[in-house]
Amino acid sequence: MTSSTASGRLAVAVRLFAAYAEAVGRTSVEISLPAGATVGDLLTEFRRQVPAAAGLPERPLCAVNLSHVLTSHRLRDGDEVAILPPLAGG
Amino acid sequence: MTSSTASGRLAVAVRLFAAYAEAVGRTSVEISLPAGATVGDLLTEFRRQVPAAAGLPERPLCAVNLSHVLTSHRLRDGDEVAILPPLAGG
Amino acid sequence: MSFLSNDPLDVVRVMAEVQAPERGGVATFLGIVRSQQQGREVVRLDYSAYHEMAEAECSRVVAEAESRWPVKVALRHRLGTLKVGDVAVVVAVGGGHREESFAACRHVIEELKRRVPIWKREYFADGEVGWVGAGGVDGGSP
Amino acid sequence: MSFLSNDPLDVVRVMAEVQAPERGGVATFLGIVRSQQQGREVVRLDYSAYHEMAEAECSRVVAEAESRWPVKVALRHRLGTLKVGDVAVVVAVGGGHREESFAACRHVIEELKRRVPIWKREYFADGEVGWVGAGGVDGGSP
Repeated sequence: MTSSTASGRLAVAVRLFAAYAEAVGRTSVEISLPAGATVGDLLTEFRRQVPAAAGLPERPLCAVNLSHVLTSHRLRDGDEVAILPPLAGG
Repeated sequence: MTSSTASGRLAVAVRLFAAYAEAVGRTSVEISLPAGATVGDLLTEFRRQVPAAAGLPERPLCAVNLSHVLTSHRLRDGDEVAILPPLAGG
Repeated sequence: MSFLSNDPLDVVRVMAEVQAPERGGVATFLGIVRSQQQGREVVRLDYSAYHEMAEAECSRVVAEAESRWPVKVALRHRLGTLKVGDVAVVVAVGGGHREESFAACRHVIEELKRRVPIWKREYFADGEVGWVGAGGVDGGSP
Repeated sequence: MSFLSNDPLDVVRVMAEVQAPERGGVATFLGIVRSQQQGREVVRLDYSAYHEMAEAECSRVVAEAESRWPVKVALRHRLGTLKVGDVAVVVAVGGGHREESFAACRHVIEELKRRVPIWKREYFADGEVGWVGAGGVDGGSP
């Protein structure tokens, strides 16, 4: 994971699962964002950099460091962000 | 079981269980009643004939022919009446 | 089929009775002999029943649940001497949806306690023995 | 201890984990692979998960239930390929009183479905394959 706080930016690892991993064709993508970026900002940047992500819903379920978060959640350098397809356990 | 409808009376078998059988010292008593008697009438007559039943509650749980009934239930000749201690299954 | 048994209850078998490919949710309740009753230590219990009526009433409780919800119900109550930790009652309900299975399972155990003529005698660690009772009002039930 | 397993779930063992002399009521829920989904015949399912988060979220769901009710909870979810009739999830709850056991059991299965990142792919008899999804709203959960 690239650490880039010095440059006023942050790097996060985006993880994809199940239907979304299949749609995007990848299970992980590294994304660089300006400091202070939120999960919502990440989603926008992710769609810009990864055209195959266009088919994902506007506001998918997201988790940061293994916990559910809202899209307003502020990211920190090194965070693991997961974009989660509709859950189907049980 | 004595059949006595001809005489305008009816006979029922009273069954006792658990704490009540222990209190009364019997598990079954045959009681003769006037035709048209209810479970309430039976309880009165039962207490009269069986002094050991004095300790039973005023209005115990009763069943006739394997179904719960109210004390207003009218008896028929040959009925099996059970006086049930508080239930404790489960 | 009998709802009452003097032998240890086979929980797995009772649960299997309600499982089927169209039933995705199985809710089960086990009633187990507790070590404490109102703060007193219990050593063992003796369960007894008005057999014929208990069988009939269990049958009615199950039929009512199966007509109220689209489920299959299995019910078994043990009689005789049980020690702490023994399973006294098993209710298993299989349904297409968990809401129904939970609702029916809860209903059956409540109705069993309310309606089925079973009694229990507690043997305490201090040597005392007593019948357990929960009330006993007019003509009672349904 | 792991909440996820690729091996068949041992229901009896999971139930045994929550039994104790002071817990008189054990409520259990089994989620079983159904033969039909929205009227279509299912042949098998593949369950997958975001493992680390699913374990963490299961742990939180269990801890929350155990702090809200005086109960012990055991939870296990299977992953991998399951066929019709296989047990996908087991929730077992042991408590002093059945109200608590039922309430906590119901709560845990609802929260699992709502929060734990597990996905399932259905393989239908007609050859079609599809991901199962129940929604997917903003940032979602708790």
